Amino acid sequence: MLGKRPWKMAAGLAAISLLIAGCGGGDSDGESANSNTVVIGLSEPSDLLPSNVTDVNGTTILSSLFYPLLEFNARKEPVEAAAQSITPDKSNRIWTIKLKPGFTFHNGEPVTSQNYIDAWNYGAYGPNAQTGSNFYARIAGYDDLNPEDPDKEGPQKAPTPTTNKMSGLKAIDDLTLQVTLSAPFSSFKTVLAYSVFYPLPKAAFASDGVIVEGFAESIIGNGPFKMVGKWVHDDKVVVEKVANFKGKVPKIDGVTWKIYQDELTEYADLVTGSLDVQTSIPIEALSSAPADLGERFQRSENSGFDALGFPVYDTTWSNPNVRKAISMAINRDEIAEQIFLGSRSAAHAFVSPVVAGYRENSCGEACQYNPNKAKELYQAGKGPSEIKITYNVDGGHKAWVDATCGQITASLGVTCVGNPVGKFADLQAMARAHEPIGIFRLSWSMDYPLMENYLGPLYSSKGSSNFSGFASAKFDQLLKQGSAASTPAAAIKKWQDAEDILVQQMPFIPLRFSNNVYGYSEKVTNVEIDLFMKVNLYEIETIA
Amino acid sequence: MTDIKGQVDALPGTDPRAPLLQINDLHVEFHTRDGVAKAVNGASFWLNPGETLAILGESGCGKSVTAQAIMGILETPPAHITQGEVRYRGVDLLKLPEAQRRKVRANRIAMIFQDALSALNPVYSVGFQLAELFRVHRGMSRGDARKRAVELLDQVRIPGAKSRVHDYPHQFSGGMRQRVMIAMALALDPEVLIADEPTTALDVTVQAQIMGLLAELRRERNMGLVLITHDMGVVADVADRISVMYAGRVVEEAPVYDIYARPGHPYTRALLESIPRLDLKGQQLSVIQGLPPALTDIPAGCAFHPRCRYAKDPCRQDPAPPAYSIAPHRTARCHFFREVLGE
Amino acid sequence: MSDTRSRSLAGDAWTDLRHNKIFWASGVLVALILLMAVVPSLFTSADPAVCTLANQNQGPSSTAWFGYDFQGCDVFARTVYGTRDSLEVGLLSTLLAGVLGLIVGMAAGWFGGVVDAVLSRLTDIMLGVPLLLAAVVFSGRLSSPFEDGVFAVTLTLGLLTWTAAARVMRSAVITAKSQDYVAAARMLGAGPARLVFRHVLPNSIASFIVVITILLGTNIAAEATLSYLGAGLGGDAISWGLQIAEARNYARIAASPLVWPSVFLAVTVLAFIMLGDAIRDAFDPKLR
Amino acid sequence: MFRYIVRRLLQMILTFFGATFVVFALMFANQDDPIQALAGEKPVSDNVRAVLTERYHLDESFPVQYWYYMKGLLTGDLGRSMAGRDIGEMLSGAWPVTLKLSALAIVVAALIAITAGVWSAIRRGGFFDNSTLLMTLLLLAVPIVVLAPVAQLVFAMELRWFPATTTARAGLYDLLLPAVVLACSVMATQLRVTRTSVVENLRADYVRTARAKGLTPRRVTWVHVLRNSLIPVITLIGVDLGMLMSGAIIVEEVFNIPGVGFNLARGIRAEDGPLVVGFVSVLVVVFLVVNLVVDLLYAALDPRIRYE
Amino acid sequence: MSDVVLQTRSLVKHFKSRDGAVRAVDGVDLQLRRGETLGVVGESGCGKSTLAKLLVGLEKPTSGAIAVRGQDMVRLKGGDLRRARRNIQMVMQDPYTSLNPRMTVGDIIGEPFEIHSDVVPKGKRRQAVQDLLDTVGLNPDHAGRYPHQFSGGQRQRIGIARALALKPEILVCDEPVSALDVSIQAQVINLLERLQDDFGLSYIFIAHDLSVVRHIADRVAVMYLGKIVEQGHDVAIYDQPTHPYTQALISAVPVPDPRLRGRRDQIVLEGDVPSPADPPSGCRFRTRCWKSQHVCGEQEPVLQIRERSPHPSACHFAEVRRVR
Repeated sequence: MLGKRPWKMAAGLAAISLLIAGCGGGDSDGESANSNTVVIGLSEPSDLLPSNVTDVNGTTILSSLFYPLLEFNARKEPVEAAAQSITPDKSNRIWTIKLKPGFTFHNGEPVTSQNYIDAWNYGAYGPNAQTGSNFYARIAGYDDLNPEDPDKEGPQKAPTPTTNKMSGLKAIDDLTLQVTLSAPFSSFKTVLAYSVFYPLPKAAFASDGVIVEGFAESIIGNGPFKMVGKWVHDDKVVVEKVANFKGKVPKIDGVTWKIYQDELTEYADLVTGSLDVQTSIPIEALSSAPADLGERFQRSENSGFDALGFPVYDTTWSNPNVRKAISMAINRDEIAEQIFLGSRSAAHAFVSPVVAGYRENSCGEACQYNPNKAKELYQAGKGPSEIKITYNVDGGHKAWVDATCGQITASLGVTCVGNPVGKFADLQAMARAHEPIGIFRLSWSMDYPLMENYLGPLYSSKGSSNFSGFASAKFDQLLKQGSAASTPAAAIKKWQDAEDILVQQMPFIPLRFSNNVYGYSEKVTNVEIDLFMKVNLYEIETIA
Repeated sequence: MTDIKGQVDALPGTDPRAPLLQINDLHVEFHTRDGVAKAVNGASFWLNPGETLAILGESGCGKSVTAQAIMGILETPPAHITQGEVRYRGVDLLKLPEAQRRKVRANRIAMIFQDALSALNPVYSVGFQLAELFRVHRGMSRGDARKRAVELLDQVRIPGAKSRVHDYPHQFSGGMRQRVMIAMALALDPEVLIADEPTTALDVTVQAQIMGLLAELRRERNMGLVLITHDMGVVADVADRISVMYAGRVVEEAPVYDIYARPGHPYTRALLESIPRLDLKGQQLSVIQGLPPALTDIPAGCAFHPRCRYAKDPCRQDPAPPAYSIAPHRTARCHFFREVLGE
Repeated sequence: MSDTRSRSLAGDAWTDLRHNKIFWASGVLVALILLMAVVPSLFTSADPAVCTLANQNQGPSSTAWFGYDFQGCDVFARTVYGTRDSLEVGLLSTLLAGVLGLIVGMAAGWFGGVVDAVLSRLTDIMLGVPLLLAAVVFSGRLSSPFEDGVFAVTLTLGLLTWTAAARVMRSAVITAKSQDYVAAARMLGAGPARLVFRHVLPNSIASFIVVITILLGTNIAAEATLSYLGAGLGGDAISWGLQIAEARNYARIAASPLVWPSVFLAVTVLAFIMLGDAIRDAFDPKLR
Repeated sequence: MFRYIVRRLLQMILTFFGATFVVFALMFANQDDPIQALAGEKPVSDNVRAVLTERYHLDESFPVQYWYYMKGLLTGDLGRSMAGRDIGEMLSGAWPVTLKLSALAIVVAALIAITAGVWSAIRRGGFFDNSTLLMTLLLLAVPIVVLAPVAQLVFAMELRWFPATTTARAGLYDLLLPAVVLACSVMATQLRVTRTSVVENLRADYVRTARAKGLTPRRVTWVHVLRNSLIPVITLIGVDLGMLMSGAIIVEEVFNIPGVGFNLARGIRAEDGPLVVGFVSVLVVVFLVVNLVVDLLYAALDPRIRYE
Repeated sequence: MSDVVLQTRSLVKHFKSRDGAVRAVDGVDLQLRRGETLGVVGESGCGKSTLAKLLVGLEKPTSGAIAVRGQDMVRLKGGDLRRARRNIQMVMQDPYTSLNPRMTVGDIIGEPFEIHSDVVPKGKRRQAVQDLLDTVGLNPDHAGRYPHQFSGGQRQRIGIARALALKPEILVCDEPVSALDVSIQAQVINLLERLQDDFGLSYIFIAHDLSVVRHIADRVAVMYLGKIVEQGHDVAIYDQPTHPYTQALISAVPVPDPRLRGRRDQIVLEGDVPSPADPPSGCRFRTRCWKSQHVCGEQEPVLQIRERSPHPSACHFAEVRRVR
């Protein structure tokens, strides 16, 4: 009877739940066994479809699966990879890309120029909402695929585009691709190294402009490695070497991209040997890293740039001298050394040293620590007696913000507190809404090595990451002129002029450039991390 | 059943001529927050096979503690047996190692308790609790033990024993539960049964059933029965001899007929008088003034003296009155037992 | 001795407590902690907000007893000053949780039936709401007028931690309301208010007090968890939780900034739990 | 009994809807800019924003959003996360490991708590009792944010007894360290309750009977007393199991376990309404089922309890 | 009429339970006169405690009427009910649980004055409490103590003092001495008798101890399974019981006289009391009755004076039998 022996049921239920919990126990990861493969740590990428990938994790994984049109050599110069040549016409508007022959996708399809056109059109098509779509914006016809919403974020829907093909893309033949830009851009070649410009095989498309369901889970690329199995979310992506790869051939047989939620956790695995490479060791672990890793703890430069921004729309901060005073009140070296333990270096310019056109100390006296001068300027400019620095708590910024505040307090004799918000989006929303946000933090890392990639998004009046409200017509114009300049050198000249405007206005104050601080296990050698925080997969080797 | 008994080793030093059970000058103290509570202060009595000894007294007089001391189930601490002997067939149980002591329990001396509902483990079937005895003490198989359990339930006249063996204590009525308790106590065929207020929680009609059953079983097995109770009526019906306890001492000991006819201690006398009686209807009941003493603060001399109408100076001073032999087989701890008897 | 003077349970409890060593020990400790919260400057002359990177991770010295932390702040000063916000969060959130738990538990236990069913389901739902979610919501919505986030964190913890107290209270009330003395009072004509507040409540509060004092401890500690999750205190707040959340990252370099706030927290929790035990015992006349 | 279960299941449905509503409301209140949250610090173009806003009904009012969600839910569609992943799949990926982890944690906690609780109850006032009291209070005071990394540091990185991290496919041994850390958060109360309960039961009359039966102290304690004492402990374990499943956020992060807590944290931070509501709803259901099982276990432990 | 202070008519109380209605009290008619003690005896489960609760209003009757001095208690509401209730108070069985352990004795006894604030003016309450303590034979100085500091008998006195505070005419005593020791029991019984004389109280005295009831009661009602099976003056019930149940009950009471051992007419009943949720048809005692015949299952015997029963008895075969 059911009623008489309820415990039997309960016991049964309990047993079942224990079974569920207990069974299916553990296959251990055998990846780091004696094979010629490496385990590299990163975080869960938001996506793996190239046009929808803008985060470093996604691009890192994609770099193993795809072979880019071009890449950068040690001197940061573009070098053709999958492309035979990339040449502009005289106006720098029409670019002709010739592909090297013989490349195939992992499924055997030959790589043709149409593969590139299909992929880019998909990425640019507005309704597909690809996060990398901005990168195609210079291509003619992009606007047709992204008609303007008449009331921005209002109730009306954006009109459906009339076409899903950019007029600026043309396949001359199987291996030749012609790209027409909507405006001249002498540095367009540099841009093409970015991951959104990877091709997609025919197999990726279910029909015209529609990606096969689940394609992102098992990407088919044209790179030196192909995926083994599917993307195991929050766990790993396994790739193995492609046989007879036509391009540069890596020395390892495969990579397990192991996904971590937390860098300290990742570091624990690195130390215990469960992980071969950690590209970014968190500051919390830096002080013990030399002892833990010895020679296997390394540094190299990367493109990261940290700054503080002022809400220039707020009258409190409208005086450039006050902004300059804050800048001079900060001892960048001390923070770089003591808080970041050398994982950052003091910045005295508005663009990273990794790009052509960088001038050391372009910021001049405004970025030099000078508490006395700072105080003078601050008092003269009637700066506020209370300062807050808004930052997002999820990024580990508290330590340096507190230290910075400490320095400002010490230098200027004002109160300074950190103002944490949940995440960067909150900070951004506050800035957009012109809420009293105070000084706020900002970081940038480049997508392609051009000064413009720093200046445009951060400081131009329509810059996608310009939250300060800074708008200078002259700056915008110089930027435009730079892009339209006939040679990269001429472009750089204009951009440097633009940077000088920033030095006068100081809507942002440069703080630090970042460095890769990475470590690797005893199993691997020749580990290099590039400007984009990616492991150089062609150089890394395992020790037998 | 005797064949099973043979499996229990005889205790070393057993003297077949000694009384079945003899308690000598037993002292038990409890260490509490309020001080040392002297629960038993020199209790002495004996028991012969086939005899029923009633230990009579009000709550807190130490009768239950005495019983538990005999069984060796007092919680120590807080309880401490500071002095005295508990001799079973001449062997002082208090000096036995715990392992041997354990074998005496249930095998030789068994006990039943007042409230069978709480004395039985609520979460095991009565069958389990009965069978447990055979499994632990006799090493029987599960099935055999279960069979014996059914037999036992039959012996204590539980109808439908075979099916009821699976039932839990709460599914039995009060009387039936007490029968289960009795079955449990008699399972290993002990020679002494201590029944601590076995019927207090029961209705009179059920009480009659249980007392009848107990008497019958005692006769059948020639057991010695120690009946602990406060009910003078029940005692009059079944006891051979009576020990009256007050404040941890046996104040009077006598054959049952004598004690009802002529109590030898003022306390016994007062107890008898306070029972409502037909001929006194409409009158005030005779009462014992005051309260029993706190065990932490027992009066000097005769512990009963503050409530005693015979009390004179010697009663108020130590030492307490000795056990005067007032008649053959009768003792009373009262300096003035003659006055009490003579009135 | 004559005790004809009309006495109250509270008065008697106090008389009893005066002779209780544990009460005095924990009471003095709690008083000290409270004093530290109210007037931290009595305990240290250092300014906890002044941090000099030059002192980073320096060991204990006569000026800074517990040494300096990663930011070069005086760990002792910060621990002392951290008492205030930690206690504020702990006490206020426990107060809120206590009041909610008391009301819900009493209502569910006393009324039974539909009220009980609804409130019990509500308790279930609350148990399912992740702490982090509520913390994020409240810190996002409420922190602006109260910059340091004490209000938001308090509200979060208070609103999410009352369930245990409510459950305990409910079962205690159910037990207490079926007692004979409640029936006796009802028979005398006592109204529901009297029955609840005079008879049921005093007799069901004991285990509630225990749960609440433990909750106080866990809530002070939970502030650390929230800080770690990024939904804790902010602004110029100094608290043990923040200290712990930060210092745990550098535990391998300098343990002192992690150890001391943890010790303070543990001692505080211990003191309150002991105090709670003593008070509970004092309000039980049987234990006197 | 059957009717009781049916009634409980019906209540469960109501609770389930209540929970989805509350959580959805909280998520709605928390909604600032999930699209930007998704993109991190990189800018989002207006077009992408517009499309995603429409896809996830982000510009709709609360009732409409809730309606869309419930409509999907009732047709068995848990929706997609903001990152475009199928929430049903995410659930089935995250639940097993969390269940395993929390079950292991509960087993560890219960084993230790019950053993130590019984021990200190038997020897109350003794050294063991007092030191466990102190230990449990310390455990209570040290937050898991400290405990987890310290345990990882000591037992994984220094002593190398356990792996430093695990994965979704972790075996029981791999999960042991995080489970122990998790267990610490609930062990203290369980131990206290066990102790109190055993102390109470040791005073019970049936213990006297058991001893009068000549049973060994061990048998009296572990057979007779324990089962009676377990009832309040079981209740607590039920509640704790629910708390462990949702409260594993930190442990899951530190030990890199992609379970429920981790997904919840991610969803909350990303303002990912459907994701969070999906996870919490399942959480509540599991919690209620656990409670039901606990109640049935009561009846198993105590034959006096019968449900109607 | 004026002599009757309490009267019940067809009083019924059914409790809902899993197995249907439990008929705890199933049609009870009682009358209590001024200054009289009505003893109600019966074994556990017979409904006597439920009856007590019904009388003092702790339970609402399923049907029937309770009249206190002619006023129907069941219909009264609000202030009238509260005032009427003062007239009938109860002394509870268990002196350990019926006193709030967290209130002082003074507060416990004074509580009725706080509830019915018009009875004694505020300033005089303390005095009134001390008077009450004195009345029940407790030291008035002990008003500040807590219940656990008193012995069982003293606590029962506290319970009595509380019940007396509102100067009721009727006291329902539900097993007031069954938890007490013999010597203490006598003290409490004496106290109750003295109070009855002093204040002209009427008692409903519920007990399972027949000797106590016999000592104190003027009239006795015997209950079995929710019904009164026999009723009459104490002498009639004890010396000339006519209902088999009464006879069995009385015969089972042990007599404190060893000389009578084996000489008494002892009727040992078989089996247990049937469940009140499913009582036997007809006469409820028939399942255990040695006189039971076919008619007993068919027809329920009415409580009335019968041919061979000079007082009301609910047995078809009522007949006097001396059982001691």
